[in-house]
Amino acid sequence: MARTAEPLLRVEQLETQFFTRAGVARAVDGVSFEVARGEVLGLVGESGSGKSVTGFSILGLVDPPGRIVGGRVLLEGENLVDAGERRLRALRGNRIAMIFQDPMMTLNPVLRIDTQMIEAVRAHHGVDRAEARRRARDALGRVGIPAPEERLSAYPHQFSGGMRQRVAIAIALLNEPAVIIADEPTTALDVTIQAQILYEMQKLCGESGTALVWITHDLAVVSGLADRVCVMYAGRIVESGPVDAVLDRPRHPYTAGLIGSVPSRNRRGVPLAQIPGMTPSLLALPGGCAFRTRCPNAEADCAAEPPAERRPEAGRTLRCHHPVGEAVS
Amino acid sequence: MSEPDPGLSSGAVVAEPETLHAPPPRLSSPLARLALDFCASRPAVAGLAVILVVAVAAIFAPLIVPQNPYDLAQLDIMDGTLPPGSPSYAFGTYWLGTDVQGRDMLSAIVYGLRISLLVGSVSVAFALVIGSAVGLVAAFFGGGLDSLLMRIVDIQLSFPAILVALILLAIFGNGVDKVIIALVIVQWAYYARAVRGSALVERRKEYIDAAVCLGLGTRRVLFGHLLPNCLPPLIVIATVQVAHAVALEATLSFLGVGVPITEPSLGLLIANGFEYMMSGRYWISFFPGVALVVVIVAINLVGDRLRDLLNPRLQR
Amino acid sequence: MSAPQPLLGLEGVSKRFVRRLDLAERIAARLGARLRDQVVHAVEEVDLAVAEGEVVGLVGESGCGKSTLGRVVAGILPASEGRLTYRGKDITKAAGAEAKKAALKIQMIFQDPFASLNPRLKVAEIVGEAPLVHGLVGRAELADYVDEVLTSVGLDPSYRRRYPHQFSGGQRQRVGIARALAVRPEFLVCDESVAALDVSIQAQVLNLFMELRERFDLTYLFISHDLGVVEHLSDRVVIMYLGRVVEIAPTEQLFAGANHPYARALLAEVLRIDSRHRIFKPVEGEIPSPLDPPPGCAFHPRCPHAIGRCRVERPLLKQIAPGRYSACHLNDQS
Amino acid sequence: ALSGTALVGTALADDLTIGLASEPSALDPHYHNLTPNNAAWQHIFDGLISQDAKQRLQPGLAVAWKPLDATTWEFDLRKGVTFHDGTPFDAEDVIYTIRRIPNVANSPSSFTIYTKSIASMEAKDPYTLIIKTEAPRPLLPTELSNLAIISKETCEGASGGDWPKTEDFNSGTLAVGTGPYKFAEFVKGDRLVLTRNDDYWGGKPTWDKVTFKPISSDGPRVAALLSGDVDVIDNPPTQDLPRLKADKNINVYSGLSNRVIYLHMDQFADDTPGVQGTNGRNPFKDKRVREAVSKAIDRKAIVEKIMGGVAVAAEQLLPKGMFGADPALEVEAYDPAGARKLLAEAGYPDGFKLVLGTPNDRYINDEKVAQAVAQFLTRVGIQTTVDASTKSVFFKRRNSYEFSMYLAGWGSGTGEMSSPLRALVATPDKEKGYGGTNRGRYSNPAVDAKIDEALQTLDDAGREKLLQEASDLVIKDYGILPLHYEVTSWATRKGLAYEPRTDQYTSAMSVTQAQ
Amino acid sequence: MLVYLIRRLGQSALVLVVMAVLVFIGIYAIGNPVDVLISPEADLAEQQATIARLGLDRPLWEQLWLFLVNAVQGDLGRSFVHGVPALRLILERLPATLELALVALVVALSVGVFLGLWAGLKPDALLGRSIMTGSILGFSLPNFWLGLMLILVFAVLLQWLPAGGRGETVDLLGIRTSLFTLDGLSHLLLPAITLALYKTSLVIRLARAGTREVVLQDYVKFARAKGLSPSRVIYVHVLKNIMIPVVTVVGLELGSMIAFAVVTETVFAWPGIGKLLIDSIVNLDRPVVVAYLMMTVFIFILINLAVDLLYSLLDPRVRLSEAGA
Ligand SMILES: Nc1ncnc2c1ncn2[C@@H]1O[C@H](COP(=O)(O)OP(=O)(O)OP(=O)(O)O)[C@@H](O)[C@H]1O
Ligand SMILES: Nc1ncnc2c1ncn2[C@@H]1O[C@H](COP(=O)(O)OP(=O)(O)OP(=O)(O)O)[C@@H](O)[C@H]1O
Ligand SMILES: [Mg+2]
Ligand SMILES: [Mg+2]
Ligand code: NI
Repeated sequence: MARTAEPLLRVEQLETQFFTRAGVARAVDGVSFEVARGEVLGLVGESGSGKSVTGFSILGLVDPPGRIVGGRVLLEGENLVDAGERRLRALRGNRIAMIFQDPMMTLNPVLRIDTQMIEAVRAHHGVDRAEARRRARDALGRVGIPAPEERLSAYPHQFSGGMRQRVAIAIALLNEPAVIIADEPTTALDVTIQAQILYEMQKLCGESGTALVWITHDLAVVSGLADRVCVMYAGRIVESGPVDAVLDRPRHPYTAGLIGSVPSRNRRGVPLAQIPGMTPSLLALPGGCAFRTRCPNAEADCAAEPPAERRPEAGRTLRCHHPVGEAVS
Repeated sequence: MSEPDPGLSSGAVVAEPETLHAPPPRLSSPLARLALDFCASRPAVAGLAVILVVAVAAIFAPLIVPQNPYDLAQLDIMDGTLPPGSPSYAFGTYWLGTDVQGRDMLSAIVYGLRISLLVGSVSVAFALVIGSAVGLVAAFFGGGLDSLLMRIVDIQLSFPAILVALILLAIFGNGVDKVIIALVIVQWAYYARAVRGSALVERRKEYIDAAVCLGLGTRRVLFGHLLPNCLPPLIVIATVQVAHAVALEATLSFLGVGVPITEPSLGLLIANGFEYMMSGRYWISFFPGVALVVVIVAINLVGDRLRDLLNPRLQR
Repeated sequence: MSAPQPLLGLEGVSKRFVRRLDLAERIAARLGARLRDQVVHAVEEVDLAVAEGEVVGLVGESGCGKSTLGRVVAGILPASEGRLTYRGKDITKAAGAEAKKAALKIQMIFQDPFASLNPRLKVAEIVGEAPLVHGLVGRAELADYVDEVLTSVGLDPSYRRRYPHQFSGGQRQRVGIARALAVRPEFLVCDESVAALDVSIQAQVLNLFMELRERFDLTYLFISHDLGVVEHLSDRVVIMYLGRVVEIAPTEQLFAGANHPYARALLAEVLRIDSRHRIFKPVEGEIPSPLDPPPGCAFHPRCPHAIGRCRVERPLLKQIAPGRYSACHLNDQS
Repeated sequence: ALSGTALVGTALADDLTIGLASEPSALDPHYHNLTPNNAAWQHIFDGLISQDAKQRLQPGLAVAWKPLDATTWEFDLRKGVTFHDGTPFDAEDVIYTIRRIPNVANSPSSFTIYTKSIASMEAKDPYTLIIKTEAPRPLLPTELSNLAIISKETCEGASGGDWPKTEDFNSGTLAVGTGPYKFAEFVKGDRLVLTRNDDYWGGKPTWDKVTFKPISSDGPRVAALLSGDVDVIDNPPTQDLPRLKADKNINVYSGLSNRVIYLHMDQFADDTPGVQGTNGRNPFKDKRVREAVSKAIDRKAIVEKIMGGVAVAAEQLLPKGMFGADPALEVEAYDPAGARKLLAEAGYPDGFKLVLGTPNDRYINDEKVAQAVAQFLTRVGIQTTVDASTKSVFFKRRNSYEFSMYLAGWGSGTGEMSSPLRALVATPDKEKGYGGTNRGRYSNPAVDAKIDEALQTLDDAGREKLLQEASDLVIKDYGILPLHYEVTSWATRKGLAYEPRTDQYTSAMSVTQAQ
Repeated sequence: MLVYLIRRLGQSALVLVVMAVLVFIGIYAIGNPVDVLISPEADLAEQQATIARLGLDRPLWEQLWLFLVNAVQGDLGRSFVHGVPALRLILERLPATLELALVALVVALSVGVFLGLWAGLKPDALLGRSIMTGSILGFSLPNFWLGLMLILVFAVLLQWLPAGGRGETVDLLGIRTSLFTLDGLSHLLLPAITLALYKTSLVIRLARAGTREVVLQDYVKFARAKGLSPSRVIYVHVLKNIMIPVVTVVGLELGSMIAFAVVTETVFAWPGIGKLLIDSIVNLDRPVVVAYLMMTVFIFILINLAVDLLYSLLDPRVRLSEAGA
């Protein structure tokens, strides 16, 4: 929760597009945010809003037909978008690591855990196998896997989902990265297991000061874990700010709608607030503000031009012509 | 071989992202969509065109070609082994030459295609029906019946088609009908296994549960819901199998255990002509060979495209 | 909630999945290999009564047998043991025409919006097939009937000629609901019916469920692992652990304070949007395999309060207060 | 090793590689009475008497022989001959050989047919052998020429049991003869290698080393010759002959064989299976129909087009010039009009339907010839379909009289006329061993009588006359319809010559360096 | 493992018996081998004697029973034609066929996996598409036709390679092989290519399909996210995964390669068991045909066993003890 002046990771006007047969999908469209040492940034949004692509873009892992078409990704001051593949490879898994959603799929099923861990160490550090293996064992221990020495020579399928996610986290932590991007790592897990993972992450990042970008569609997870939150809709960050501020006083109608549609104790039995319509296809976004077709506050000017980013208060950003709680013109 | 680790599949029920958007309402019926996607591949369309042309030519062979090569009265050995383009007394020209019996090669090829395609498609059709019935029953009822049927399939498949066909035909003797029977015997098990495989997958899907829950009868569930959804992989196999069957028939005829010499299929034409290959009378063997290869390639091109289109794992 | 006759009654319902040894394995077993029939105790001795008009939430972690129980209730799977009654009638083996009719009154809404619709049928066929087969409507009125059902779940009747792939997840879920509603059920088993949907869509579908309940006097067995959803919707909550019911309580009471240690742990882990910057303190361990559940109380290996008795004796589901049941030895102590 | 290719031919000129269409099934000379086997053993072993390229009898291990009376023969044996292993040859070896013949285990086709007339044998001295037969046996010398003489000293007890085993011949241990070449290596399906026997009694053999390679497919066999893999091939496919002849690097040698290809017709059953449209009559019992069939077939066209000119139209069952062939008979002229007329006379103006049986892997172009025959018959109104099957199936069906007309061939093992007559047209008679292959069940007492008489006649001239008369009777009665005599061909690379043999044997002894 | 063995053995024994009985009866139905074998000059008595000598005079069931009893003791009978034990005959020829099949397999695997991987990594590139189209062609060319064309071009027209037969062999541990002589290899080349082409196409498609599927998997992306080099990702993470289907299918195809050698051996006059089979069928040499089939089944069983073992090595998710679970 300590915030220093220089952010570890700064994303500026990132734009990633998919050039498909059906047209160009602007999966990430001018996304900017920054994460400081030891900070946890929550990136929320519904399915298809571009969260994962943002994560992949930061690591330079966007595959054709996708391409980063603009913006900068500054990791400790170095622009990753311009860095060559070789440089990126040196940074990936070393200074910046990523964890994926599906624990069943992130580990190669035919390679032993130690192989997959040792190669991650040796890709970045010229240590011998024994040393790499020792580090791997320590990492497993740190994420709370009992009997790490024995588990090292197991295959992924011999682990449960939660355990596998721990292994993935251990791999991400192996080289003590500055930033970890976690793409919905607990979505596929049970409540009790999710809590275990969140616990480990919180502890480890707190200890090492690793900055964490936590991608999720679950506002509750963000509220429990993150310091700051960015809300994405159709490839853009529509609102961002400290968790308390955004969740308690949402300014964007979409954020407000999202919060309203979460079933909770105080609204038992009452119909939930619902956002009408559905997430638009990225290939056929409405002009102007992408949310206007579902927005209760929408007016003529919403169709005219996309709202620019503004800073309604310190530490918050907002993209909306008619935010919640502002007098209707 | 065991089925995939159940632990793997159970956790992986995660929605794919793009499906949660409203897909643009395009062509409605799955068939129309398939047709449109199919046409996106030029080789496949070319293949289909070839198949259609060949099929039409084969069906209407008597109307198209100048000679009935199976009618001995129309042959004259004095016209034997004439090179392509030689004049014929009976009709215009032997465009592709003649074989040793004085058969017009063009006519012989078209009639041969007829036999090849007949053998291919009929054997596949029978094998398909038998195999899918067995596979469906095995998958749906499971248990001992399933084990029994699948053991039979295993045994059948543990023997290479060519050997089984060879032995069968050695026993049966030559004949189109016998070739078809032999091909059905060597092929049905593929379908049984394929149908069972996909039926097992489909059966676990919730729409089958829904149908059961709605009280629809077993037969309805089996044939109305389960079978249609097991068909796509089957179509692919069937298409490719036709090519396979044509090639197998040709091979068997080449080895001398296929169709009778008086009604030569493409394979037999090639076999007969091969003896003349070295002596420079290439046309007796070469043209049927080209025809055979073209047909098989065309079928495979179509099958390949269908495989791409119908394979859910590659659908993106 | 003590109606004289429950709409649905479950008495000692168990469901086991048995994989018997085949011939080769039996021979191997003879020869001394350690092989035996594998039995998954998916659902064990569940007693439950659901009153008419009630919404019962069924929660538990993955693999604890929620779906299996739901399927048994919906008649998709036969129970291995125990009795199911509907309006007092035994429907365990839906043999007679009447039992079949009763079984039809219980319908199921599924989790996967993709796999639960037959991709080869148009919406009109998906919705209209069963009512036609069962003679609920004639062929002539079918089209109108389908339109009516579609409208009632909030779908435009003009969608009737479309195929499932042309819908979004939320819309498909509505088609699934329409399919169930078309046979005029009284009881809906909803198995994770909103789990695969986005929050905003999930809210739409949840609202639809509540609306339909009012309109058609439906009774729900609502299966979910999302306690928030269950809390929002249900009157009573049933908590399962490893195939067994560990606690049944009215929603308010449960969320005010659960009795069973597992239920308590589960509730503690629920993340809420209003609980910021939490320090997580998770339950240790994972759910054991249903292939060989621990003896005694199945939760004892993970339970912080476990006593010696928990290890050997299985606690029974006992009433601890009116309408509240719990299966924990600790209740006997105080 | 390969012999030299055509390019380096002269450098290794003393090695010879021969591509065989069919390989011997064993090197045991008494195991299987089959052309490839017999051809093979001729290299390693000698017979008591040998047959030259025209199958005339020549002195072999016996320098002379003569009948002492009707049932007694005396043979003078060659002196100073040794087997390859050095053991000397004498009369005991011949007696041992003949006694072994019935004792070859598992023999699929035994040589006993050549020895069963022998009643007793006696070595008057080591080089004089007396053989007594049960009845007069003019063909005894011919029959004995089919037996390879093995060494008693070498073979006796060599295989443990009473008689030497076939395996030991195949492995080479007992493949020890007096012949021009010695066994070197035998790999079934792959090669048979022989080396020169420098001590051969008949003079130094031409080749240092002879390798036989079985290449059963026609195309590859020709290709192997063209590419220089082999120096000689047998049975080059007829369709390739024009090309091979045109190739200046290749020589082709052809010679008439003793094999006739014929059509046989069911002349026995009333309700014959392969004929339809005759109201249940068997048309072939009518000589006019048989004659019509004969006239309908253009034998010259078949020889020309199907056989590629490499055959000779046949007028009887053995080519003219061979012992017992009637020089007066002529090839039936092609006369479709006459055939139609005869058919009408016989009561079949619209012809009938006929199934023509033929093997498809037995004789040169057998199936194609049958098709051509069918074509000709169809043209005169006998609508004919060809029913071709592999030889095994064909023989089974033929032997159970499933065909009303079939195509087959007959090679005269003895090289004279009694062989085809006895087998093909004599009335079937188990006792006398007549009509073994007469599956048309033709029966003509006059013919039978002539054959009987001939087989009692030791006097060659008298016997030949009787055989010629018998042949004449059969042919004029259209009891069997000869089509053509096969011509056997060999192709060699340039620089080699091959002397064709009527018995169709492929032999290294027939290959000589061309001048 | 025990279960697995029992299952395999049981099944194999069943296949063997069923096959033996069927073929036995089948060949009995075709005809009498004596008709083919015996000299036409032989008279009836002689024929009878031969039939008795070969044991063909006994009733079928008795022959069958005798055969089965002997077979259990490892005696598959003697060839009617060659007079030697059928098994020995087959074992003599087997190395040639195995050599051919193995070389073809190696060609198919190495070329196929390489091209398939390539095409799978760049599915839309021109080369990738060409590889696929080429593989369809390879799929489609009937074995015998391809062989004929190769002979025509390379042996007859160009005269670069021999048209058939097996070249010079050397003894290696008592087995003849032509792998170590230039002449042997030159004879081996064309038949091996003929036999390999179909399987190469198969492997290309398997490898390509596998690659396309695997590269989309999260674990590949995760491997890249770890900062691994592309070659490590491709040759360790991707390759190992695609080898699973490739090995399974190709292993089983080795069996069918041995079977298809029947055609190739006929075309190229390769002295292997395939040609022996054809000859034996033609000659109704029943012991050899039955023994051949038994042998093939046996080889199949061995191959299956090897493939299963390899499979469980490659794919740790499959343990033999669980096979069939
Ligand atoms: N390979 C691709 N080709 C074309 N479009 C793509 C591709 N990958 C992603 N997209 C598009 O980019 C958009 C953003 O996808 P992304 O995976 O980032 O969503 P997300 O927010 O992570 O969703 P989820 O919560 O489901 O993971 C989607 O609309 C998707 O259709
Ligand atoms: N058809 C089946 N055969 C064998 N075992 C089964 C079958 N169906 C379910 N099971 C097992 O029964 C147990 C309970 O499964 P069930 O699907 O009811 O769990 P669940 O509570 O619905 O889990 P989830 O939350 O993951 O849906 C699991 O261990 C499962 O593996
Ligand atoms: Mg994502
Ligand atoms: Mg479930
Ligand atoms: Ni195949």
